Amino acid sequence: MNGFALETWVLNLTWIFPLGMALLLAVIPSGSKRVIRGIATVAAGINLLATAWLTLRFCWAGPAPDFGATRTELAFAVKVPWIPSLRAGYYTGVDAISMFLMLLAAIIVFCGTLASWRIETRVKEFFILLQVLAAGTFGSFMSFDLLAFFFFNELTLIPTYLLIAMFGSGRKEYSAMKLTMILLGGSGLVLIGFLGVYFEAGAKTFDLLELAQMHFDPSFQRWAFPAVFLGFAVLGNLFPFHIWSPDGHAAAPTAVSMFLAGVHMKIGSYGCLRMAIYLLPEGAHFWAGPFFALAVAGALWGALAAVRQTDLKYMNAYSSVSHCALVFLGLCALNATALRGAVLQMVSHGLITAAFFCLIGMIYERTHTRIIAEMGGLMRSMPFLGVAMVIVGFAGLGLPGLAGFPSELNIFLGGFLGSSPAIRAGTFLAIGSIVVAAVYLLRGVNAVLHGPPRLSHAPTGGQGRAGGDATLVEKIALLVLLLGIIGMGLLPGWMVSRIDESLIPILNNLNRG
Amino acid sequence: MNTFPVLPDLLLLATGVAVLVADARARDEDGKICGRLAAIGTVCVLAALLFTRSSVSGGWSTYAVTPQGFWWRLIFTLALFFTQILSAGYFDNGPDSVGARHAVPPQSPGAFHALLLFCVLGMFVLVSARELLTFFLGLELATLPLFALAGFQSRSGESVEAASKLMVMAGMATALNLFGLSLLYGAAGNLSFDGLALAASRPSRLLELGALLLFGGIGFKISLVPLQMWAPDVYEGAPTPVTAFLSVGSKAAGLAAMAALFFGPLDALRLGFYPVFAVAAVASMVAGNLGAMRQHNARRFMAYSSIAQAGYFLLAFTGDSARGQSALLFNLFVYGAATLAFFFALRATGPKRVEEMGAFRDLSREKPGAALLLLLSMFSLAGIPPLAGFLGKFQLFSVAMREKHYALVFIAVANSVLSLYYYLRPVKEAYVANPEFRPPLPRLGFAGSLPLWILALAVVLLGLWPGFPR
Amino acid sequence: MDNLSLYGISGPTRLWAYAVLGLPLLSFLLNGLWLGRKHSGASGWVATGLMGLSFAAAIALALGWRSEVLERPSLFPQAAALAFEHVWMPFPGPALAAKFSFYLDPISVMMILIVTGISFLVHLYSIGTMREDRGRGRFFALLSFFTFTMLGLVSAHNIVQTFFFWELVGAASYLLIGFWYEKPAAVAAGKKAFVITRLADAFFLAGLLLVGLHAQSFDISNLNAASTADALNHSVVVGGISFNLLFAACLCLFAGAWGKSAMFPLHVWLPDAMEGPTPVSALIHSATMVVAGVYLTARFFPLFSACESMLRVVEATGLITALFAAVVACAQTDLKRILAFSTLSQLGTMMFALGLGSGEAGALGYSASMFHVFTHAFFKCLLFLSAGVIIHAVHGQDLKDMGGLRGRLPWTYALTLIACLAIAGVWPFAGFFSKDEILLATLVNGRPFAFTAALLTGGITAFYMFRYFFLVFHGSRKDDSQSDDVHGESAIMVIPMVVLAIPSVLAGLAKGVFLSTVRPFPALAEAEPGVSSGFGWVPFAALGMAAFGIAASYVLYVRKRTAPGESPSSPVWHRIVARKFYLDEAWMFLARRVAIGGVSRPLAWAEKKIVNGLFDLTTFFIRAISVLLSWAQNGRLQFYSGLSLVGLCLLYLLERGSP
Amino acid sequence: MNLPACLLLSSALFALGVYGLLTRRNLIAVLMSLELMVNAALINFTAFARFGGGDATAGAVFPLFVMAVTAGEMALALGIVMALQRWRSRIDVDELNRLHG
Amino acid sequence: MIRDALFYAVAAGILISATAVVTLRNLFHSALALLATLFASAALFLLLGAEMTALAQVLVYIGGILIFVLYAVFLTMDVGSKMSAAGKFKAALALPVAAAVFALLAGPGWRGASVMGGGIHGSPVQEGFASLRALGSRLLDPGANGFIVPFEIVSVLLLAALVGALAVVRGLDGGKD
Repeated sequence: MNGFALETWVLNLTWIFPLGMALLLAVIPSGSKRVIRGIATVAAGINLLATAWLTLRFCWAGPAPDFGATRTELAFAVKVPWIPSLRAGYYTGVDAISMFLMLLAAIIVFCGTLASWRIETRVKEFFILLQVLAAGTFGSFMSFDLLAFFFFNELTLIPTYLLIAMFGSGRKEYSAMKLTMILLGGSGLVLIGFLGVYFEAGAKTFDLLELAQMHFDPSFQRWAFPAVFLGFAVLGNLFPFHIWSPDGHAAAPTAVSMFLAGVHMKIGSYGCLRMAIYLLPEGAHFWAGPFFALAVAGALWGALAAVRQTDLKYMNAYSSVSHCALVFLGLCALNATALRGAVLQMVSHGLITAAFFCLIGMIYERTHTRIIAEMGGLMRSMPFLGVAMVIVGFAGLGLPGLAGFPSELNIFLGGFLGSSPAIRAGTFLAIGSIVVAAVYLLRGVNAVLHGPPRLSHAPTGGQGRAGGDATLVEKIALLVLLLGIIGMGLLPGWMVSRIDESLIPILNNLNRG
Repeated sequence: MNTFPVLPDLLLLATGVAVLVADARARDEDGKICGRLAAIGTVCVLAALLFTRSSVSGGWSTYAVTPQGFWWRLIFTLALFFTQILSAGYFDNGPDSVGARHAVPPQSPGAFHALLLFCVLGMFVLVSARELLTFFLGLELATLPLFALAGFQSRSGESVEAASKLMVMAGMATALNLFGLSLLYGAAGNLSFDGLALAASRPSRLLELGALLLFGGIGFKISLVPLQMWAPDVYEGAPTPVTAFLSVGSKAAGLAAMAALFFGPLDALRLGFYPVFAVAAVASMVAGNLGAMRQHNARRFMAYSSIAQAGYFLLAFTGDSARGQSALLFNLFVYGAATLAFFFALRATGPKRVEEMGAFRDLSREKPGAALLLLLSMFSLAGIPPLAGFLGKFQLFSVAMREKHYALVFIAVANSVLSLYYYLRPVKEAYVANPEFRPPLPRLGFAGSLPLWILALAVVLLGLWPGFPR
Repeated sequence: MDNLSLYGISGPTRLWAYAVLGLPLLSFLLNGLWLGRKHSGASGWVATGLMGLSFAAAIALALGWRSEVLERPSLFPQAAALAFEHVWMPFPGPALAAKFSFYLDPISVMMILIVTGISFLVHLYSIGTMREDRGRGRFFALLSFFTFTMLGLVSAHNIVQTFFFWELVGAASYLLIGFWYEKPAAVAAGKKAFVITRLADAFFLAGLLLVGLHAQSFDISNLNAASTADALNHSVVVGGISFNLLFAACLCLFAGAWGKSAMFPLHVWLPDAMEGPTPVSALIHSATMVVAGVYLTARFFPLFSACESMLRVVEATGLITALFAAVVACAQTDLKRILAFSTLSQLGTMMFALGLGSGEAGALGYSASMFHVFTHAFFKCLLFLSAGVIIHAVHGQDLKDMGGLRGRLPWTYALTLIACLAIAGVWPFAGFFSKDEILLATLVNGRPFAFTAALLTGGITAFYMFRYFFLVFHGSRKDDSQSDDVHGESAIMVIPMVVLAIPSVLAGLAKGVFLSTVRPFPALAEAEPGVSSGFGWVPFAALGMAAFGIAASYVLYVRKRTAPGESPSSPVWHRIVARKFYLDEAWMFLARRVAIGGVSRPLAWAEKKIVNGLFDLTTFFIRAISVLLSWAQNGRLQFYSGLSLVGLCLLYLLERGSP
Repeated sequence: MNLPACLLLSSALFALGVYGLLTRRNLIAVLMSLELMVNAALINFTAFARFGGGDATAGAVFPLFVMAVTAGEMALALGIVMALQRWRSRIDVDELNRLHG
Repeated sequence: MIRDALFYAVAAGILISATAVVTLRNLFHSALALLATLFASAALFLLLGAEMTALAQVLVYIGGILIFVLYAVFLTMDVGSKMSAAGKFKAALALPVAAAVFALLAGPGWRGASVMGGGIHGSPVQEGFASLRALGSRLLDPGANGFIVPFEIVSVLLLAALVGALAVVRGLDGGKD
């Protein structure tokens, strides 16, 4: 293992380190909550810094990846044999897509950790599980071996279930169970697809990049593609497989909602792009139409359903359905612009929805309600949270200058570039979802922040538990997210160029058939 | 004539006899000596196994120690060992469920250990058999003591009921086996596996029927549909260590028998038997998974789980024999570790016979280690990465997938998904449910918690470095 | 498609361009992040100062542009230049990129001057009105933010940039309308404004993407090139419906303008937007943002004029809005709503002028429209500012509660009169000239119906403006008891009004310059003189209508002292007009009953019961089987044995049955 | 007397055993039915040994072992029946249904 | 010919007595019927030329197993008492199952074996294949074809069975005392 660059070590440590921290937390007595919180926060912070550093190295100083027509070099790659009998390897590395998603994950884990400072019961278990969750996510995004990817992806399942069931609210057990079952169902489909790909390729390797060079039989692709794609789409929140998400989000504690909607779903859409479309391009061409239709339906369905929600978390959950549908819209349009838009949308939606869930959690801690009708006039008592919520709301409805806009612009442009009039018409319909987004987001923002203040939860003054504005910790969490949202909204250009490079192999595969 | 390779078998026999002798002599002590003797003997067997690992016996036409056999024997011996640990102290305070009602003097564990040892000896015979008679005797020796073990707490109604049911169903299975063996004999003209293999190369209906009857008879041991129905009742009624042994050791023995026949002399028949294997596998998965959903009794729950797992195991028989055998063995280790882990976690909830899932309630606060073990065990059984259960199932699925049995794999995967629904229930009790008042649980101590950690490590590490069996 | 290369402006002037944009942004950041919370007293002055600097920079920029571009013959006809251009996000495709640019051509320079100038004055004025408001830091931050985004909008040479700032302008408007966020009506109005314009913007976005894709560029000069229209001009069939893509794309683009400029029937948000602070109404909802729609239409005039039916749509929309709003204004009693409808009416006028025709004659309408944008900005802003003083003075904005304020507010009285005369189109005030040009353009383009409607609108405008004027300042005072309480006119509020009054009177002088420089088609500049000959009677007709309107108003409200507002005896048509033809109610019905009740509610139900229900049904089914299995496991040994044997028999059949 | 006849006989005996297994309510009677089934297998072995013409001695040896095993099984069964007797007054298999579900 | 007649007589005896075993309501009678069946089987073995098997049948089965059965019968109930009859429903269900099992087993046996006729693997009749001498040499032969190992194993099995039976019964008395 000698001879790897520092970056490679750091990259692989991003998933090993949280696991180590989880072990460290495990031996700390559960009574010392402050220490536990501190360690968790520092760990998440270190990981964020490490990931940010990696991103910088990747974008500006990293070895320029050589994207030839046939072979893709990953940055910071390492490949060692793992299960020789299956020819599975531990193969990690990053390209732009995974790098940005890792950065997103690091941001959200960090902010989620900060947002969870108010948890008082079973603090130790909470942060251990959160660290495991982080490890699984980082591992997923950096794995370029199908089996290792699957391992890491599933590693997130156990902590997710426990975090919701243990720390959630409302119908937490039902929701946690529903979420776990449906997600596992998706994973099952993925597994079948992976097995199919593996054996179709002669059971020689699980290496994604090698597999991607194989020309699979089109008839095989036609059944394997929907298995892999739908399997991931379940996680990626594609209508009508989204049913796990609203209940799951509503029941989950703040950090987990942030994580689920912000990062976890992205593993799904990432898988759709990286595994399904990359490996099975002809299947993708064959199935793009139906899935595109689902995406359009989801964009409108989620948005319209969000309008009627009374619970803020449900509202945001359905908004996620709508926004994730846009990711799939981009994926199914199968061209450079749309795919890039989809990747951008993954990142931007991750940031936005995490920020929104973060805010909802903070507001809930002060008002003890998430019902929209029971709130009002919070702008006066909590101006910081209020302003943040307005910004996040605007970002959610795709206001230019904030993260949502560049991605939607790319997706819609990509949709119009689509091959058939039906695709273009569908894109046109999907644009309608941004109007509905304005309706429900402004409704939410208005009802919560504006209007006369409600006496029932009038501020009790000061920054603290009961009423007041955000504490320092919460402010940091929100500011990091807002910085991401605004930064990405204003300067998407540098991300775009790197993403375009990373999409080249996928597009090559798509254009091959 | 080299007796060295059968050293473990002989040691096992010697230990069994020694335990009996000790039991007879050490009347006034409470029999701890028997348990210790048995454990020491088992460790010796383990050592001998490892020591003789590479040696292959020859000479007997009836009995042969093969490299493949090493892994089977290892599984049996480990199951035995953990069952012995699990049973330590189990009989000290009298039979468990009735213990509260009647003050019963402690029961001698000598017979218990001896029976276990003989049972494992039977399993050894089973995997070493080279002809049908020895095979049959091994199967019987691996089964007969189980009646007594299941009914060991003969004062407990459940225990005896379990023993009776086991006895009758096993009797029926024996009858089926015998009839099947007779047909095989008829078809082959002799009892040796080689002769049988020769006969199997030109299948006849006689042979097929014989094989099917044996499939049924052996299926009984692995609680395979349609002979699975005894399992829930017996698992629930039997003493907990016996239940653990039934679900690990006995099932492994059944699979060994199945493998000995269908990867052995009847290999040529396997292709034609695919529908039987597939349907039995699917039916077992469905019956086990759906049946487990409503169970509240922990051991009954495990019975259904083991039925479902039997279905997955059967996938190994739908493909290539070398891969199938290796997948089977690997998954047995994995399954065994996870199942034993469950029973150890169950024991950590108290010394008494524990009936309900509620026993796990709030375990995560009182005994985080045991709760973690339970968690790992359940997720491993459900086949969730990165735990060992995933790779186990993955290999089984691969065997079927390699032969392009897509529908079968699809159903198996779907079932595997479904299974998480009930595997989560103990976890939910341990981690999620609200605490209720309970007397504090006894401390396990280092020695008590050591097997827990070993099993936990096995469940995790087997999933990450599945370096055997090759 | 070749990318038209534009003249890049020289260094110093470019710096001015950065300053014009940067100073309001700086003001926003300063106020928003720092001053607004701790030193909100200073925030107004800082913001006003920076805005003044921005205005100065704008003047410098305009001068630079004039000397560098306008007076350079080679560049003259088009008079377009780029101050700077940075790629914001490239797209795959030859020249397809979203860019951040600063475009200088006659109309953008005009808009930059209007926006910075009026913004500066409104900032100054706001120091007075917002003196006692807690949120003044936030107010100035947002006002500066609006100015910045509006400047970004008008200076865009890339349609993505246009859209970018287009949306931001809307957001700023939303925030400023709902500035008093504890006032439910204001908040609701902000949301209404945003959602309705958003609806239009969705089409705008679709349109710009369509057009951009066919032009292979997002640069406006490329979009306006004839080749773009050619590329678009073909039929498309979607779902059995065939339509011309050029028309559809232009319609989508125009939809954006439709919403932003509050054309009928999307106008309903504008009157409600008056719930915001008066300076906001003055800046955003009269002089600048609402004009953006007209500006956008003018921007794409070359493209639109390639499609005759598109121009008809523009014309019809403008005309209907102009007339409709004028009529409705006559029956309103809310001070600011009257002004709002008057704005609508004027916007309609500007709009239809753009749709009069293509080619040379159409260019006349274009110039006239832009000229009206210019003049209207001053007097309408002045009207709003004076209304602000009035409202400030009497703590109310209902005409029914007013009267006889002439004595108390002498400055305001005089300035309002000027503005009213200007808007009524009385010579020699600014409005006369611009309206005159528009009337002329209708005739030149041979659109008598438009001419008649415009003339009628002018008359009605004069009527309701003077109704407003008379009812506020003449007659008797309604609430003497509160007289001590009444605020007077503070200098800081009057000064900006006075400054605005000057161009309200004199802006007509710029007519010559306008008609010669503000041209849509560079190539036709030489053919300009002589078109308006033969229509010398038009100004007199317009003046006559104005005089008639004023006179009617005088008779009704000064002589007869008719009470404004509804009374039981009012005729039905009065009520209908006063209720704005029930269009708000219609929209409400559409939104509440149709969109939410008819679509969203059943959908949410389906989500809950069908989509989720399917999952629950599956679980129920599985549980049912589970119960069945549990029942089969009945503890009976012989049942078990029997079942096992039957199962074995079945397995045998299966084995035999399969090949 | 030939092989098919013997097989037919053993099958019939086995089926009778099955009938008993499924219908007899007394546990001992059930065990007796099982003996019938085992005996059917023994007939098979012997018949195959006699008529099969292969390793006939092996076929004759097998029943001897089976008898031994059955003897052991019966011994165990006796123990369990006694235990059951202690617990239930009648050893009725239909009453062995406390464990179910 | 006589052998055939004898065979059919013995077969009839087996079946009739077996029917009695599974239908008689008196358990003791049932046990006696089993005795008859086993004897008839022994006769069949004799007919088939397997003297040692027949001998073992008489000695081990009848002398050993049946004694266990009778012991159990005596132990558990009054000799004269009747079992409650099998329910009609149960019988109605069991009959088709038994028939199906018969069809399952007899089908291939009938067809397969009749096709093969006598002597599947060589000459059909080998007198003395089950003589004491033949069996003894095979049983105690440690060589290639011997059954010495099973012989050892079955002894362990019997030991285990006895230990098990004792353990169960001893447990009833409350452990060892």
